[in-house]
Amino acid sequence: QDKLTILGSVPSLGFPFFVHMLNQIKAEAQAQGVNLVESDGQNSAPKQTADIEAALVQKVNAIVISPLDVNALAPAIEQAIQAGVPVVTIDRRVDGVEGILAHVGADNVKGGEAEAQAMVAAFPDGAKIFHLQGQPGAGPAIDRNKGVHNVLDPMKDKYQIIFEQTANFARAEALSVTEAGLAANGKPDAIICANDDMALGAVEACAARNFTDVKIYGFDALPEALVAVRDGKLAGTVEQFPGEQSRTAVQIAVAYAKDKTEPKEKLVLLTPIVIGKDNLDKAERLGETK
Amino acid sequence: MTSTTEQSERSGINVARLLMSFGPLMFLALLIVVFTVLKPSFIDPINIFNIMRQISITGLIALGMTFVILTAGIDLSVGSLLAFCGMVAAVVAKGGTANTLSLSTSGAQGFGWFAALLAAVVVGALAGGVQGFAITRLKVPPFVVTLGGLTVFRGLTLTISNGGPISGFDASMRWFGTGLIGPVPVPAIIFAAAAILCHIVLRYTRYGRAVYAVGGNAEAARLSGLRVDRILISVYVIVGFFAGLAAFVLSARLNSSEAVAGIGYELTVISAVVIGGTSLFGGIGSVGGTVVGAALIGVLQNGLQFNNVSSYTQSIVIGLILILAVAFDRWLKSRVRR
Amino acid sequence: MTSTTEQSERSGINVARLLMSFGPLMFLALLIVVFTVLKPSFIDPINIFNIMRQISITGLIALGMTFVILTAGIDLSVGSLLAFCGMVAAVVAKGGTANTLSLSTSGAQGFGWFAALLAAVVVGALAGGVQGFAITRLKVPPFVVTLGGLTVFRGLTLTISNGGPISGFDASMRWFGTGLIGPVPVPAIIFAAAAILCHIVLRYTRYGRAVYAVGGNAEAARLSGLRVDRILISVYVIVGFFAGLAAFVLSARLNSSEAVAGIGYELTVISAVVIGGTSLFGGIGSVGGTVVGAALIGVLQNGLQFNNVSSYTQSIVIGLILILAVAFDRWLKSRVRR
Amino acid sequence: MPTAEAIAPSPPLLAVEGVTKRFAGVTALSDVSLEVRPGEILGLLGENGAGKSTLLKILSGVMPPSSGRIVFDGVEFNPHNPQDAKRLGIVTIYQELSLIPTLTVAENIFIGRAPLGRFGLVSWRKMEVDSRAIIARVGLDLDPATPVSALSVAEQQLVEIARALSLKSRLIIMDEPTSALTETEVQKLMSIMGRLRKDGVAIMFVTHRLEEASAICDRMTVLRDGRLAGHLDRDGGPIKLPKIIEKMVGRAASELYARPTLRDVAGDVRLSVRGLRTVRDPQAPHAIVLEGIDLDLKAGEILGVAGLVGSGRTELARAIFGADRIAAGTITLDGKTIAPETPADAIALGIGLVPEDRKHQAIFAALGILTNFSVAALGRYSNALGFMAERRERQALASYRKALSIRMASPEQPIEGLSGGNQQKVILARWLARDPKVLIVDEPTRGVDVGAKAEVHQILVQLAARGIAIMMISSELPEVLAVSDRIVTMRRGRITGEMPGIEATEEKLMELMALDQTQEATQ
Ligand SMILES: Nc1ncnc2c1ncn2[C@@H]1O[C@H](COP(=O)(O)OP(=O)(O)OP(=O)(O)O)[C@@H](O)[C@H]1O
Ligand SMILES: Nc1ncnc2c1ncn2[C@@H]1O[C@H](COP(=O)(O)OP(=O)(O)OP(=O)(O)O)[C@@H](O)[C@H]1O
Ligand SMILES: [Mg+2]
Ligand SMILES: [Mg+2]
Repeated sequence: QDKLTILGSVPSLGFPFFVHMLNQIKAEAQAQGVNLVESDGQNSAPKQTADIEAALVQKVNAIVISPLDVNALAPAIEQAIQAGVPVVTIDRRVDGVEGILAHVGADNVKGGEAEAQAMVAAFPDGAKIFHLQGQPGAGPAIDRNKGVHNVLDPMKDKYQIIFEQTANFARAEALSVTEAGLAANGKPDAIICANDDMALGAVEACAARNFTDVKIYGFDALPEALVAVRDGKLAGTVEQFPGEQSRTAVQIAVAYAKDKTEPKEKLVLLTPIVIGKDNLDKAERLGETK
Repeated sequence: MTSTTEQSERSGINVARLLMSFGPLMFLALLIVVFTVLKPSFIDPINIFNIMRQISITGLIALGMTFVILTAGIDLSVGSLLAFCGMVAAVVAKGGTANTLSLSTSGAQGFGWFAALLAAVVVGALAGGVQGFAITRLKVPPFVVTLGGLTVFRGLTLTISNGGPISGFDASMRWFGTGLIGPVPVPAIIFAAAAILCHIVLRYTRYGRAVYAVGGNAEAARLSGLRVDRILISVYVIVGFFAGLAAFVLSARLNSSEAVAGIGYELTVISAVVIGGTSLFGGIGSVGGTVVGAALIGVLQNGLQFNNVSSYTQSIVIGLILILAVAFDRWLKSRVRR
Repeated sequence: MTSTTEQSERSGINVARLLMSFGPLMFLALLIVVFTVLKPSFIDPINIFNIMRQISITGLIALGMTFVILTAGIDLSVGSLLAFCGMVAAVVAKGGTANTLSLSTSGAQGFGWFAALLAAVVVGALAGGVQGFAITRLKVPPFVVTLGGLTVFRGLTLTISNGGPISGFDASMRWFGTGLIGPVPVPAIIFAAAAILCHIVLRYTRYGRAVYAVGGNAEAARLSGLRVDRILISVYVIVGFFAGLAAFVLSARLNSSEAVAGIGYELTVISAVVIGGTSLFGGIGSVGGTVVGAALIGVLQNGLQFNNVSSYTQSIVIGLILILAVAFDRWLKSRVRR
Repeated sequence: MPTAEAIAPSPPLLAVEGVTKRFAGVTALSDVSLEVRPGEILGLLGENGAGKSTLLKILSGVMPPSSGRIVFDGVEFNPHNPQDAKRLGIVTIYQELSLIPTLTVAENIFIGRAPLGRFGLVSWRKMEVDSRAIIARVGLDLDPATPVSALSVAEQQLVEIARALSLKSRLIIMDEPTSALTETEVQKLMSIMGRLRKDGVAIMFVTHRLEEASAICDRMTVLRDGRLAGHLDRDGGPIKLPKIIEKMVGRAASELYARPTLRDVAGDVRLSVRGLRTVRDPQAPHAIVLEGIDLDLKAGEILGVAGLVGSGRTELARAIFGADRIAAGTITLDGKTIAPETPADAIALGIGLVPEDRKHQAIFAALGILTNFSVAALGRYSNALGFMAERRERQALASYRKALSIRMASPEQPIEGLSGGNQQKVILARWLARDPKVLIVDEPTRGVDVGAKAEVHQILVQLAARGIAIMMISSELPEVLAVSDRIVTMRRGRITGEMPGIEATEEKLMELMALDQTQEATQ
C-alpha cells in the first residue's frame, strides 16, 4: 500500500524562520510516516500558487501551508479544496475560503501588540522609540506594524515614535538605518523591530555608539536572538511557536488524510509571548543555542 | 550564382531560420523528455496547462520587453509597473482603495472588469511613454530611467494601497485569470494571441522592421530617415501596455492586487528574452525566441518542483541549465551556419 | 598648431576631465547642501562617517563592476556572490558550518581573520574567473552567465548554511567592519584605498588601457594584439575579488554572515557605476565617477532616512533624483561640448 | 548675382550661401558658398579635414549650420533631420557606411519603405526580388537575404550606392563612394552617374582619387581649411590634376604624385608562404577561401597585391596575421616556421596589419587619439611594472603627428572627431610605432587625400628602405603602380600573376586580375 504524501509549503526559505518551520514539518512528516513534497514560495505568490498546482497534479493527499499572502493564495487553496485535498494553514490565516480543514497559528497582529506591550512595561513612564518596519507590502510586516501601532497610538504623548523606517527585514539595512536614526535623533530609549535580523542589526549600530542601555525588541525568537537576549543585548523577542504550529498542523492533516479524522478544533491559536531574560526557558528553540 | 544556388538559397532561408531558434527549442524538448521520463505525469494536460498559465504573466511582459531589447534598450521597471497597474486595476474594479477583503464573488462595488483592464493598460502605456520620453528627450540611458521607474512605481503602489493588498474581484474579472476556454486556461490564450500579434507586427510591418533597424544601428537608422525617437518611445509604451495587461491577468488569477507583486520580475522577463536569442545590443531577436525562452524557464521550474527537488538545489540547477541552454545555442549556431 | 595650442591642450585636459565628472559631483554637492539646510546635524562627522561606512560595501563591488562595465560586460551575480563569499569567510573564521550562535567576541574556534579574508577573496576571484571563462569560451553573453551565477551562488550559499546565518566572530575580524583609524571607520579606509588603487590601475597602467580598448572595440583590440579573452576573464576575476572583499567587510561589520545578504545589490552597484558616467556599452567611464555615483546613492538614502521621510515617499524621491542627476549630467555635457 | 545668372544656363538647384560651421574649438567650415545645377556633376575636393563631409552633412539634414543660408530649388531650406532632406529628393551616400549591419541587404535597401503585400503586411518575397534587381545595377550579385554584417567593405559600399540610386532623387550627395572600390565597380558607377546626369539629376561627388574626379566632374569646388579655395570648370577637356592639386594644397605640387624610384630588391626572403589554404568559416560564410597561396616577401621590399573585389587579398592578409584560421600550408618568417593563432602571436613575431575596415576593425571611436595610437605597442610605452610611460608615449605621438601631418586638437580628443583621412594616419602611426619586421597594409590610403597619400607612400618606401618587408593591398591601381617593387595579382583565392613593379602597367595588371576564367577553363 502506498505511503501518503503531503505538500509542505512555506513562503520563503530565504528566511531562517521558515527554514525552521519547514524543518519541523519535515520532522513531523517523518514521525508520522508520510512522504513530504517541499515547496518554497520564494517570496512570490505566483510561485507558491504554481507549487500548489503542481502538487495537485501529483495528487498529494493533504496540504500544509504557510501562505505568503492570505489574499493572493486564496484562489490556489480554494482550488485544492475543490479537488478534494484537505488544507491546513499555518501562521497566517486565510479568510473567506470555505472548507479549510484547520488553521494553526499565532496572529502577527497579536505578536506586534505583545512586543509593544513588553516595551511599555519596561518604560512605565514613557519612552522615545525607534521603530524598524519589515518589507513594505509584505503580510507579516503589515500585521506586526499594525499590532505595534494598536498599542502605542492611544498613548502617543507618552510613547513617541521619533524615528520610523523600513529596513526590509534585513540585518545590514537595519544597521545603516539605525545609524542614521541615531545620528539624527540621538539615543532613543527603545527600538522595536519587526524581526530578529533587524533587531540584531540595531544591536550592532547601538554597540558602535556605546549606547548599550537601549532596549531593543525583536520578533521570531530565532536561536541567535535568544542568545542575544541571554547576553542582555536584546530586551526581548516575540515567540510564535512556529515549530509547534507546524507539528500540530501536520498531525491534523495526516490524521484527516488517513481516515478522515476531523480535528478537535478547527482553529488552534497559540498566544504569542515575549521572551525576555527571565522566561528564556519558554522559548521553543532554546535547545539550538548550545 | 545561377539558378541552382538560388534555389538552395531560397530553401536555405527557412531551414536557417528554423535552426536559428533551434537551440533553445531543442533544449526545451530535451527538458520535457527528461522530466517526462522521470515522472510521466509531467505531461498530463493538466500540468501542461498549469505551466502555460504560469508562464503567461512573465511571458506577456517578455513580449513587450522583446521590442525594447530589440532597440538595444532595457526596462527594469516592469515588476514595479506590474504592481502599480495591478493596484490601479484593483482600485477601479473595487471602486476605491478600501480593501474589503471580501473573497466572495459579489464583493465588487466598482466599475467592472472592462474599466479595470482599460485602466491597467492605459496606465501602463502612459508610464512607459513617460519613461520613453525621459530616455529620448533627457538623454538618460534606459537603464537609469527604468531603474528610477523601478523604485518610483513601487513607491507609488505602496502609497496608493498603503502597503496592503486589495482583494476580492467579481467573477467576470476573475475569469481572465482562472477561466478556461475548452480545456485551455484563459491566461494562456491571452498570451498566445498576444505572441502571434507581436510576431506579425515585428516581422511583417514597417514599424516592426523599423524597430530592428533602430536597434541595429540607431545612427544609421536616423540617417536613413527613420524617426528614431518616436520609435524608441513607442517600444516603452508597448512594454508598459503589456505590463498593464499582465497585471490585470495576475490580479484576476490571484483575486488580489498586491503591493509586493512582481518583485524581481525584470530579471525573469529579461532572461526569457535573452535566452530566446535576442541580443542585448539590439537588432537581433524574435518573438518566437522569447516564447521559447519563457517556456524553458517555466518548464524548468515546474519540472524541478514536480520532482520534489529541494529549493536550494533548484536554484543551482536552474542557473546552470540556463547557461547551458544558451551555450548549446551558441555552439549549434557556430556549427550550422555553413 | 604650435606651442600655444599645445599648452592650452595640457591645461584643457584637466578642466575637461573635471567638467566630465562635474554633473554628478555638482549634484552630490547640491544634495549635501539641501540636507544640511534641512537638518544641520546631517554634516556632523558621525553622520558623514556613517555614510562612508554604508557606501563602502556596495562601493567596493562597484569598483570591480566598473572594470566589467568598461568592457561592455555586466555582472548580475555580485549580490549572491557576496553572500557566498561571506558564508565561506564565516565558515573559515568559525572553523565549520555549525553556528555556535555566540555573539561574544571570544566565540571563534576557526582559523582567524586573515584566513577568512583570504578565503573570501580567493573564492570570489575564482567564482568570477569561472564566469569569465563561460563568457569567453562558451560564448554565452555576460548577462546570461551572471544571471545563472546569481541563482547558483545563492543556492550554494543556502545549501552551505541551510538558510541560516553564521554569527559571532572574534574581535580582530570585527575590527575590519567596526574599527576606527583615528576618527575614520576602517571600511571607509578600505574603500578609499581600493578606489585609489583602481583609479591608478585603470588610468596609468597598460592593463587599464587594455580594458578601455577591449570595451571600446573588441575586434579592433584583438587585431591590435590584445589578448581579449584574458582581459575579459580578468575583469570578472576582479569584480569577484571585490565581492569577496566586500563580503568580508560586511560580515565583520554585522558580526554575522547571512544567506540572504546582498539580495538586489546588483542593481545598486550597477546604478552607482552608471550614474558615475560609465557607459553600459563599454569604453567610457572612470573610477572617480563610480565613487561619486556610490556617494550620491548613499547620501540620498541616508539623508532621507535622516529626515525620517516615509519609506514609500523615499522610493519615489530616490528614483526621481537618480534620473534627474543623470539628466543634469547629460545636459551639462551637451552645454560644454559646444 | 546677375552675373552668375548670365553665365549659368539654368538656375541652380542648390545654392549654399556663406555657410559656417563651428564645433567645440574647431571651425570646420567658414563662409562657404557654392551652387549645383540640375544635370551637373559637381566635384567637391579638398584635403583631409577640409570640411567636405561637414558641408554634405549640413545639406542632408544631419546637423544644422552655425550660420549661412541654403536655398534648394529656389526655396530657403532648413532641414532639421535627414528625413526633411529626403522628402525634397536629396539622397546621401555617407562617408562612414550607414547600413544597418544586423539587417539583410534587401531590408537595408528598403529601409523605411518595405514593399507591402496582402493585408498591408511586408512582402519579403517582393522585397528580395526587387532588391536583387537593384543591386544588380551596380554589378553586385549576392543573395539579398544576406545580413550586411557578412559583407566586405566594398560590397557594403556597393549596397549603399545601389540603395541611393533606387531612391527618387533630384540631388545625390556622394561622400567618397568609391574609396573601397576597384576599377571595375568604379567604371560601372561612372556610367550610372553619366545616365543620371542625362536625366537631369544633380550630383555632388567627393573623392580623393583625382583621376576619377577629373574624368567625371563637370565642375569642381575646392575647399581648403574650411574655406572656399575656388571653383574649377571643365574647359573643353577634363580638369587637369595639377590644377586641382594646386588649388587643394595652395602651392604648385608637381612632385606630389611622383613615382618613387622602384628597385629590384635583392634582399633575403623575410616572409614566405607555401600552400596556404583556409576553409569556410561558418561565422563568415561569404568570405573568400584561399586555395593554396605561394608567396615570398623579401626584406626591404614593397609587394603590391592587386585584385578585384572578392579576390581574397584581405583574407590572405588576415590568415598570415593569425586573425583567421588556417587549414593548411606553412608560413616562415626569417627561415623559421611560424604558426600564429591569434593576432597577438603574429604581432609578437613582428608582423603588423593595418586592416581595411577602419571603423570596425581599427579605431576605438570613443577613445582618445593617444590610446588609439599606442594600443598595439603598450609594452613599448610602459615600464616593467606595467605603468604607462605617458611622457614617452606623448612624445612619440607628437613626432608621428608631425611626420604624418595629422590634424588634431589634442591627444585626448576622441578619434571619432577626426576626419577620415586623419584617422587613417593615426592607425598607420599605431603600426609604425611597433616597428614591425613585416607590415601588411590593407587599403592603407582609403579616404586619404592626395598630399597625405604621397606622404604615406613616402613613409612606406622609407620603411622598406630600413629593411621592413611590406605587403600593400590596394584597390587603386595607380597606387599599386606607384610604390610597389613587385606586384602580384589575385583572383578568387588564387595568385594569378606576378611582375616587377617597373614593368607593370594598369592594362597588364587588369588582365591578370581577371585571369581565372581562362585558367579554370583549362583545368
Ligand atoms: N563631430 C565633430 N566634432 C568636432 N569636430 C569635428 C566633428 N566633425 C568634424 N570635425 C572637424 O571638422 C573638420 C572637417 O572635417 P570633415 O569630416 O568635414 O573633413 P573632410 O573634408 O570630409 O575630410 P576627409 O577627406 O578626411 O573625409 C575636421 O577638422 C574635423 O576634425
Ligand atoms: N570579416 C569578414 N566577415 C565576413 N565576411 C567577410 C569578412 N571579410 C570579408 N568577407 C567576405 O569575403 C569576401 C571577399 O572579401 P574581400 O572582398 O574583402 O576580398 P578582397 O580580395 O580583399 O577584396 P576587397 O578588399 O577589394 O574587397 C566578401 O564577399 C565578403 O563578404
Ligand atoms: Mg570626409
Ligand atoms: Mg579587402
